[in-house]
Amino acid sequence: MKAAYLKTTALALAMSVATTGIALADKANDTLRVAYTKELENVDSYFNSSREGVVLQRAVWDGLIYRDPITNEYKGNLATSWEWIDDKTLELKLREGVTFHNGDAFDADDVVATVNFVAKEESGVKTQRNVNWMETAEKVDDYTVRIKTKEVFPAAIEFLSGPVSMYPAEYYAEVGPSGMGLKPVGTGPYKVVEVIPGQKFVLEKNENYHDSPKGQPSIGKVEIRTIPDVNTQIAELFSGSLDLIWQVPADQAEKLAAMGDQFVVTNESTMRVGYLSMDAAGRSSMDPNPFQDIKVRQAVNYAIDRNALVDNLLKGKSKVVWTPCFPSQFGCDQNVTEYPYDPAKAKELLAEAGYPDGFETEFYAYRDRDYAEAISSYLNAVGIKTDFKMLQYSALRELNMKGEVPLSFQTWGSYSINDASAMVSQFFKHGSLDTTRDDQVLEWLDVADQSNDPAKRIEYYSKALTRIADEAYWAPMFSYNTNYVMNTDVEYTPTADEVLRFTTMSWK
Amino acid sequence: MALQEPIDPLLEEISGPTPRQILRKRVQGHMGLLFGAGVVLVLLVIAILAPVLAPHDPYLQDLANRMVKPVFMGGTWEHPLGTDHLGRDYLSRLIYGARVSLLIGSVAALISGVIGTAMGVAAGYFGGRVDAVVTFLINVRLAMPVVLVALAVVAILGGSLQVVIAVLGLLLWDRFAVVMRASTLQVRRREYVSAAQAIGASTPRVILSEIMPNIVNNLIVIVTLEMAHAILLEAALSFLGLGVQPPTPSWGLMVSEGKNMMLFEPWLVLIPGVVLFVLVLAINLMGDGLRDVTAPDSRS
Amino acid sequence: MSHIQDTVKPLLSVRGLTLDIPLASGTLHAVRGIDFDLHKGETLCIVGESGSGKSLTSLAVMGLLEKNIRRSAEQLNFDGIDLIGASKRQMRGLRGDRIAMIFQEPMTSLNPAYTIGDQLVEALRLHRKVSREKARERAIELLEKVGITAAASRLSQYPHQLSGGLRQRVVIAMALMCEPELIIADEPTTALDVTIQAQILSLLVELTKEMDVAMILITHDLGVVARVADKVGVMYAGELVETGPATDVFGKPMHPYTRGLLHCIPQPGKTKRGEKLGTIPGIVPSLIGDVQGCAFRTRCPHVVEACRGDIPERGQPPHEFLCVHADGARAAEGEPA
Amino acid sequence: MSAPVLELKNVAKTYRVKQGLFGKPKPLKAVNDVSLKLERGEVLGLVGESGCGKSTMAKILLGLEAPTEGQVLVDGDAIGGQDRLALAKRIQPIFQDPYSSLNPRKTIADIVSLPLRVHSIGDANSREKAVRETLELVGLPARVLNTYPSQMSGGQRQRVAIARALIMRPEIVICDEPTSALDVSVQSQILNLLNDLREEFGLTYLFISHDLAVVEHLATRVAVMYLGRIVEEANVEELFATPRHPYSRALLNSVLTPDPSQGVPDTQLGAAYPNPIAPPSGCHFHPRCPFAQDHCKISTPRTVPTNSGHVECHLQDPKSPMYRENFSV
Amino acid sequence: MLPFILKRLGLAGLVAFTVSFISFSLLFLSGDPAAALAGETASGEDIEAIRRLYGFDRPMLVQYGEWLFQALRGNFGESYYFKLPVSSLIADRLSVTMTLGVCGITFALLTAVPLGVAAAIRPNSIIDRVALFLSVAGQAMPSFWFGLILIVLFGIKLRWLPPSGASTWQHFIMPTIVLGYYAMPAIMRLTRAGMLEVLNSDYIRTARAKGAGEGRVLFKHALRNAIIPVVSLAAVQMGFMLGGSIVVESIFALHGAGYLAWESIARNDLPTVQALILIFSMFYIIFTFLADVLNAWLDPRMRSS
Repeated sequence: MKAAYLKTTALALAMSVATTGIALADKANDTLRVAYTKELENVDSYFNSSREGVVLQRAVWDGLIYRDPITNEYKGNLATSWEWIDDKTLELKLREGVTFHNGDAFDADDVVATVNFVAKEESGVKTQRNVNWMETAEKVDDYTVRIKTKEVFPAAIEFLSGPVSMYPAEYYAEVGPSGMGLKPVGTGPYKVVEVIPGQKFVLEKNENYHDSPKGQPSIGKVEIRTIPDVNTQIAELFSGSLDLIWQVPADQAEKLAAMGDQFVVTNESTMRVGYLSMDAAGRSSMDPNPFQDIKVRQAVNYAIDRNALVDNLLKGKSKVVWTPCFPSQFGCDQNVTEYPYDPAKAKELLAEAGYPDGFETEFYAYRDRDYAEAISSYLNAVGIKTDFKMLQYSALRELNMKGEVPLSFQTWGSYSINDASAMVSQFFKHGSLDTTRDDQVLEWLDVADQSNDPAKRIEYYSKALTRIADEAYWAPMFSYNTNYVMNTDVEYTPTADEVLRFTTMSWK
Repeated sequence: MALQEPIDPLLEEISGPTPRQILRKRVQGHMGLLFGAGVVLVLLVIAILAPVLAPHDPYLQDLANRMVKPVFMGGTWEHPLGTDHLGRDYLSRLIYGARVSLLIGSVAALISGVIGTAMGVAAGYFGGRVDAVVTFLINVRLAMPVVLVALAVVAILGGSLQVVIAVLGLLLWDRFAVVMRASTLQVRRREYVSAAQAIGASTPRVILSEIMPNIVNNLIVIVTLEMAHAILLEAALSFLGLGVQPPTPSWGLMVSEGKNMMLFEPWLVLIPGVVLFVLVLAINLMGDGLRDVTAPDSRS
Repeated sequence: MSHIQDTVKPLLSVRGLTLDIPLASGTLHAVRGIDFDLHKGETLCIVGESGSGKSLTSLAVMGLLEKNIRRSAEQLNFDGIDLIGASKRQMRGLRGDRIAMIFQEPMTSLNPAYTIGDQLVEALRLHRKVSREKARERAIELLEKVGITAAASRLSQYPHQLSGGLRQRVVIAMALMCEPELIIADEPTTALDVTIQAQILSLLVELTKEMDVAMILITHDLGVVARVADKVGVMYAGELVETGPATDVFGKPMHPYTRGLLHCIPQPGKTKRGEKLGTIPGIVPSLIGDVQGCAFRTRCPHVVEACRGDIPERGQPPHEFLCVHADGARAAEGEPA
Repeated sequence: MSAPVLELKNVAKTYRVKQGLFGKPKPLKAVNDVSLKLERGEVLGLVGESGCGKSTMAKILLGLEAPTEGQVLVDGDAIGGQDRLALAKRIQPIFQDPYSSLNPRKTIADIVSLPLRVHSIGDANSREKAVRETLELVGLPARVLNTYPSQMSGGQRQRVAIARALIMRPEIVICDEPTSALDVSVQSQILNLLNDLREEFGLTYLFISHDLAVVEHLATRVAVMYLGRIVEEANVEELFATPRHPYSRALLNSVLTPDPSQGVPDTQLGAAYPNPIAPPSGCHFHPRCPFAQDHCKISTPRTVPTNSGHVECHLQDPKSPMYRENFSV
Repeated sequence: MLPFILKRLGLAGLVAFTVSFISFSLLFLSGDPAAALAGETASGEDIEAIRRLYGFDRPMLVQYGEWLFQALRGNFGESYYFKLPVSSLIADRLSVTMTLGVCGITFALLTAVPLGVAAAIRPNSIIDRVALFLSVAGQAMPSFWFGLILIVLFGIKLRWLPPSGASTWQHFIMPTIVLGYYAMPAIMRLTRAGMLEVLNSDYIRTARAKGAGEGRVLFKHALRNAIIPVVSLAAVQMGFMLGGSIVVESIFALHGAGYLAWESIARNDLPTVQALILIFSMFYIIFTFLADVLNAWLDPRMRSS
């Protein structure tokens, strides 16, 4: 590292002191330069839980199935066809002639090894939910495998087309997750040629990429640097040393868009939903606990001008949301009670609940300080005085599990899984994060989650969602969006699932 | 009874200026001190009178009028310094922010001052084992990376005004201890201390009435410097997102919040940054000035 | 106060040396027109209380005054060189070579960062083209001369490793490195114990006689003056109020101040044990602003109205004094005229 | 005969001194087995070179340092048994440097009245009266009450220090080089004042000085100190007339009287003052003594009584092989 | 000299031990690392399992003892976040921080010492006043703000320097200035004060009385003595600087140890934070130790004792 730095220093000195060393747009070198905001803990997609990791995962590896992000249609990727043999067994036919980046051929052994490894809890896959529905995989022949699920699991196809990607069996057995993190090997459209953990990744086009529904990569090289500060990212964009940045906050994106033809700014919705969670179950130490009173919860719902938040802060393709799930998710019925902005009514309800002068409560958040601040300002306006506390996610989560959080602003991204169970079932089934503990809701959600019948699922999700809204257990706020800013050399249309797809990028 | 005739010509000299007069004269001739103290005083008055002076409620948001430009950049007098990212009046937040900065600075300096002075004076006065322990503690404290430890603790306890003040107060006592120890050592060697001890004065009396008055000038200087230090550190913590929590208007937080739009609306960063700079500059000038005017032998 | 002792040209000739220090509250007339001559091999002691301007006088001769002090003189002549008009370069050439200086504090007048040897050799190598070895030899020779044993091994020692007395010997050796013609010693023994003081003084006297060096010795100690001086200058409030050969000044002190000083000190054998000592009431007047008349008049028992006016020079060279009283009021004190 | 007003019995003070910054601490016997008696009204002059232990003695007598061994008795009572307050009423100090011995932040009235306030004597009015009286006593007018030390000259400050020492009417005053920081013309005023006050109040002085002329003038008895030990003690007349210890003689020799007929004396003290941490063997003085012989290097001299005091020297000890009858050096 | 070094080393070790204990206790209070480890989707049982797996359920002293034992062998455990050994993680990042620290202190010394000397030679002159203003302003300038302003000015408006990253020497210019400027005022003041004091000392007068020229007096006699305390201060500042590089690294997107520290705090990555606190304090301790040795070497009074 030091030697490399010294070398570059010497090189730079040798080249010339006069040139300022700023490289201009790198279309000429066929290298796309992208910024990450977050340091990625491990490139091995099973051992990171961040959006950035998902982006790399989609570029470096392939899943068995592929969901078209625009049509939402499932297509074969490493598998060519699949079929439920019984409620809990899925049989897949694999694509032949696919090779990993290291030259190993892909076959059923790789699928079996991958699934059996990740499904084991001891393997320590970071996001257990992505894999723990699988029991085992078994080889039928070289290009046929069966995956058994633990329970009836209707969302299996969705998961197989998302987070579950296939690893080379021998290589992975040899190097393990940390080796995979440093020298990733997959079948994907791009292969990783350089990893400096947390700092830099360099991807190169996989010339031998199979005939995948992802399409063939066009740009030769992708260089990803971690730049934590958005300003610095924008500064680098200005100075021409970045070609694409994403997750740009709305205000900056707006300004960049206003700069005319210098940059292309695109906005896309994401599945992330922001919401207020209230201690309806009365687990916190507040006494009396106002949130146990439905009138107070309704008051909170009425107190906030969601439209103003969306119009002025989130902007773009964000929408006001009334459900504890993202509207496009399967089963996320939108026909529920809405609480339009009505501060007078909020005050009235508070008075009826016995709080004519409002009350004081702790208010937690872990991200989007400005949104939380704006929300707390609305709450203050109707008399709910907030003691605002911004915590690290893990700290807030810990408090949450202990049930010590009376009121919090949180978000949930559902891992881009287009199914209501990815959100509502996560929070209303009496888990440690359930702040409501409604038995009726639990019952309905159990039915919905464990059925393979779409109509029945819709019916029961709808029941649960209606009750949640009527009881005002949460105050769902809005959905998020993402801004992508590119320089004009780059051609790319982002998708709604907040995943950068290098394969669909090209030079103009 | 007079054994000696009063020697009058000799006493002409006693008409010389009293220490207080000398001090006044030095203060009057010290531009840095006057400027520094003046600015601090003005900001103090502003902080105290914030409810009267602020044109708007600093917490009142108006999402429809976000980041209105200040009047000198084409804004209106409705918001002379514009509004922030939630449409709150920037001038009002700046005025209330003075309260936060001065409060943090003074209370943190007070806490660390009490700790550091007690340790330093004890070490300097008693010497020996007490001194060894205090010196060791000072070394330990100096070896702890302040920003890192403060960040870690604030991250753990959650940022609130009280936590930030307490953390800074508990971390910044080193300079007090070092300087008070050195000053006490110096003063302790003076013969008037021996004289007071020989007279029979108790240890607390010797410390409070003979030593403290002679090191209090150094103490005041360190108080100002540490105040400035605490204000800057709070700003840095807030900037890194682990300081005072919103919606409390702290200047560091304002820089941090404005930072996102720095490239497009630089005034969001410049205004609180400049005010912060001026306050810290003024406190430092005041501290330097106090050191100059109270230095025992700096008769120019 | 001019006197022509003989036809030999003096080594150092000072006429009307005046030093003014501008202060916020006015100009401090620290030294007010003093005259003296010093011949080769002679020792002049300037004695006075603190603030009398004696140290400034010595620094004025060396050209080492602080920048803010204004120096003027009708004549400040060293061996035909006009020191007032001399360039900085010329002064540097003189200092350490032909005029050397010994300071009061042996503890602080040596640079703690360099060895004794380095510091001894420095002056010689600055002024003479000598090899390092030759300079070292000379240093060893001089260290032995000032009574330091194992001189060669001392060269590599640092000042802090020597006691005060030894350091002052090193300083003296340092002053002698270039065989100067004039040594200015500013209170060279004040910081030392009485026993060491005697040793250092006898060393100085011996060396100056042996090497035929002229010396100006500044002190507040009348005992030192009496034992060391050929000539004495008594300084008060920036003026030399009495000058003359040591035997004359001590044998027949003319100025009331000189007599007052001598009465103040208990002298074993002379003063009766336990009896009241003589005093000089009052303190030295402020020299800020215009000083008119005799500065001693505020403390003089023989003050008359005329003391406010111009004060005539009295006495015959070489013993002269400044007083309105022709006999310096000796008669008034019942002393033989 | 009543008990002496001040008596030291085998007093010793040992410090542990670090050699250099990080060396092992070594014992330094600053005061080594000192016995002294002081009768009421006496002035004991304590002389010696710097580092001989004079100031440590002063500190022990003032109760600022506890002796490692031995006893200090005031009017027959051991100091250790008395509390500091009671002791302070009887023993008061006057220090060397009047610029350092007065708290610059206090007015003269505060400084002089401090002993009264510490001992809770009288009320504000009576204290002020006492301060005025005492100031008058030392020749300072009452208008200095509200001035600060920085406004005064050295002599005036030393008068204030004397006033502070006397306001409680102590029996014993420890004068630690009270005039060495003063000009000659002021020194004589202070010496006269001290002498007058002693006569007026029957005070007993321990007068520490390096100036033998001053000691001879003021003292009734003289103790000569060398490396922590009193090597000779005698009446002032006897000591100055017939010094018995070679060191006393060297000290007397080095006094420079303003007599131009005499040259600079030869003290015959060869080497410099030895390092007190590693004192020479045998008689500590032997490396500098012109009379020293091999015996002095080995054998420590005994204390031998003289006409009016005692001396520690082989030359004076009849039992020593070096004894010389009727020898005064 | 050797006993001095050994004693000093022993003391340094004790300081390091105390610091590590304090920081360990602090972080122990930080609540449940198991929850942080488990991630967003873990259930309560998962977290319990992790707690037992990592031994978080044991008493603090036991955990500390084990940590210390491992740390003494160079093993700081595995980062919760990166799943990599903390030691290798930090080793990777330190070079940037060290480069930055060395550049910063060099910049500070190269500006502050000449400025301090110039100011001391002519007190109250224009140079003195400019130097004083720079130092007062320097102390008052929030470094994050200064950094942002530099980026806007030189990175974007003028485009002279790259705004972020660490790939060429140009990338280090702005961070060096921001970091170095932080240490400059103290060094300058100390140099000035030291020179003033030394220039008023007797031995300088002695040197002048020997006929030494002004240059010789200033640089041979004065600076040599005035620089001794500056060495210590520079070492202390260097120690502070490494700890204070957090802000600078986060602004300029330098992936150094400071930035790692900030991120690790945010991620509750305790082993990394703990190791970094220890390593930063070790740096301070080592630098002050080296400064003491250097001082002892520079100052004969200390050398010979």
